[in-house]
Amino acid sequence: MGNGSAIATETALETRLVSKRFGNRLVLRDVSVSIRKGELAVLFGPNGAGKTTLLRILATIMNPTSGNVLVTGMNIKEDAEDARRKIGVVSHQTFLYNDLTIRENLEFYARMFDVPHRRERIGEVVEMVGMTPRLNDRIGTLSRGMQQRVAIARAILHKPEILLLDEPETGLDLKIISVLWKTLLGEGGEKRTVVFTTHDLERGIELGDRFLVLSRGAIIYDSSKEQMDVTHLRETYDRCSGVSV
Amino acid sequence: MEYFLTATAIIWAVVFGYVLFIIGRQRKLRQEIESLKQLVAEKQKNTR
Amino acid sequence: MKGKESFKTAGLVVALLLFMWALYMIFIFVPTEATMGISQRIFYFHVPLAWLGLLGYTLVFFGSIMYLWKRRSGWDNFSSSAAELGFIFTTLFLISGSLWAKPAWGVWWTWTPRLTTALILWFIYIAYLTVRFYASEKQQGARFGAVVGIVGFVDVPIIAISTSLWRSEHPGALVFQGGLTPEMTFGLMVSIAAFTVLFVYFLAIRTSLKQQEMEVERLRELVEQDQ
Amino acid sequence: MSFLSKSLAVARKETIAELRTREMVFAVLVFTILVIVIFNFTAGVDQEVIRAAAPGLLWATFSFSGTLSLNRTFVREKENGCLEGLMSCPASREVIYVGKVLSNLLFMLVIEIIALLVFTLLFNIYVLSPPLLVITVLATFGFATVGTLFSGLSANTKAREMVLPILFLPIVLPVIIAAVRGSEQVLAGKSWAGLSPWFQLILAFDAVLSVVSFLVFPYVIEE
Repeated sequence: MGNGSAIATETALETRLVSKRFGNRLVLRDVSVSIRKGELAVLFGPNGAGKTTLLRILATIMNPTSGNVLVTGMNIKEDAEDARRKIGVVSHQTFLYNDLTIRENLEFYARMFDVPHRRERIGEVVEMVGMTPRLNDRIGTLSRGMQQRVAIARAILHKPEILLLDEPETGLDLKIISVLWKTLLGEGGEKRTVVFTTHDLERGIELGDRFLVLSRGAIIYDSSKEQMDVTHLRETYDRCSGVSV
Repeated sequence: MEYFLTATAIIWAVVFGYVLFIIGRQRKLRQEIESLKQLVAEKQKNTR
Repeated sequence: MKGKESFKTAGLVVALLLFMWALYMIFIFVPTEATMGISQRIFYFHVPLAWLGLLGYTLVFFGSIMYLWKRRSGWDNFSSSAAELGFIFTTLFLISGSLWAKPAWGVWWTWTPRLTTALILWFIYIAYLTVRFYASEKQQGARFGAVVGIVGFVDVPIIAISTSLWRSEHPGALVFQGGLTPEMTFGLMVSIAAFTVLFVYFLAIRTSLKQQEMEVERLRELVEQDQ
Repeated sequence: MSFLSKSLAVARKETIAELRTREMVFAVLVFTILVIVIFNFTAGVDQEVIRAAAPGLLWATFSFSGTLSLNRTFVREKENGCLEGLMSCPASREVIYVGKVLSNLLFMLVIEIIALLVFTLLFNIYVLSPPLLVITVLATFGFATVGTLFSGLSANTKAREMVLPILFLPIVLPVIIAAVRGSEQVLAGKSWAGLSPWFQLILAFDAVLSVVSFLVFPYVIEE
């Protein structure tokens, strides 16, 4: 896990020997990674490798069977609520209520996240994803792409330091994808820490500056951009995705 | 009188049936564990 | 492992001996009750069965709390075994109650507070077993079962109060009209002891069977892996 | 204070969504009124018979319409993975529980009050008296606390709609018994004092079961 930077940078997200068991199936095996502040970590892995499970554990939606997760140094077992304040989640599901309008959905989440100056903030994020004209439309009446834009707005509503993205690009057109990254990465000059999962190797290499490969619940590759050997990464990835298909 | 005997018989039958069920299950499980343990041992030999 | 085996055998022997003794007491030793005759002897099954139904759910409750606290599957095996046994014995209690009601009151079922409470307890046992059955995976079933185990248990006394309030006109102590003779009390005690030992023995065996089932699954997982 | 305000936010969101679609309250209300109308044909027009059977019918209807509406409460959370979104919020699981209890209580009460009105109109029995309303509110609170817990549980099982009544009805039986008996007393013109054992029973149930349900709810939605 050692990497080149001489200055000890702050750790944003850390897992220590995290395992998750569903019945007799071990979905994650002793996963230990630490992600530095401002890093954009890409989590590769074939379907069923445990990517979503790991992300759900990081988002404190799911409890690990054993091991610890630290969010900016806070153990999520003790400070779950404070940890959640620092995290924003975008998954392939939007987490939005079909029967509520964009404004109502965002208002609800703003209340849940104790967002100050709700109205202004909602106006801001909706503007960022370009959904202002539809503010009073019900989610159910929007197209999938538009819903995903609102989901992005929802995730950054409380200005999280860390973003967890679970296959955020699947099913989206290029325009929305550019909105996604523009919105997610920076706001007010601050660079966010991002963990995102994908099974698209090329796209991941293009975007990330830290690469992890998860196979059968274990991390089998971990490297920063500077030290990365593209062929080695490709081989590792092909090997694990070839086996499990 | 016959009610008393019926009650006794039913209770006996159920208890007895449960014992049989347990014995049967126990036997089956023991065999299964044995055979599985052998399989695991074989596999470990092969992988080495 | 060997000590465990001999312990189990000893348990079986004790349970059987006690059971024989109880049967002797019930069939021969105890005096026949004057007004109800032989059928009153169902009483010596009836009361222990009721006790086992309650004991079963108490153990389910205890095991459920321990499971949610410690998350050891052993506790779940314990409480689900207790529920299974409690369900069986509560069923027997309802049957014996019915077989007693017929000669005593001329009907197969009466809504006495005790029978009614037992009937609802029986339904709660069913709820417990249903939830486990329909859970989408095993650990979830264990968790859901534990929740029902806890909620159901705290509800039982309230159910008992409500049924007795509901039927307050009913002669609750009908069984004991003439009071119990010392022989009767002694016979009842032996019977309760016998049934309890049997229950504990069954519970131990059933729990260990469930542990072995998990062992089988674990081994199977090992075998199927990487193939 | 944040606990309560977030619970209210959950209840608020439920209420807005329900007001917009009206799917649950509407369907359950139609069901309830239909049951009352069918009862009319079975009981005939004999005022005595109706008076004797009314409390039982009323609470049987409320129990079934209660399960019907409770079955819906977690359906909305399942679409678009909302429950996960809710769980990623900085609020304890209990907040979700309290919010849901409040909204369920509100929906059930709305249905019941309308049903009581219909009942009064159709059968010429004055069921909208203050003691009966108190009984209704207290008993419905009991329904909502236990029902919210079990609807969260059954929503995660393989046979959702089937599991809830099997769980819910035996547990709330003391409340049903007390509510029926209490309503009988009210219709017979008894004073408040005569009702006190039934009030006590419902209150005991509400107190014990709400605390226990509150405590175990997190185990129902965690993974």
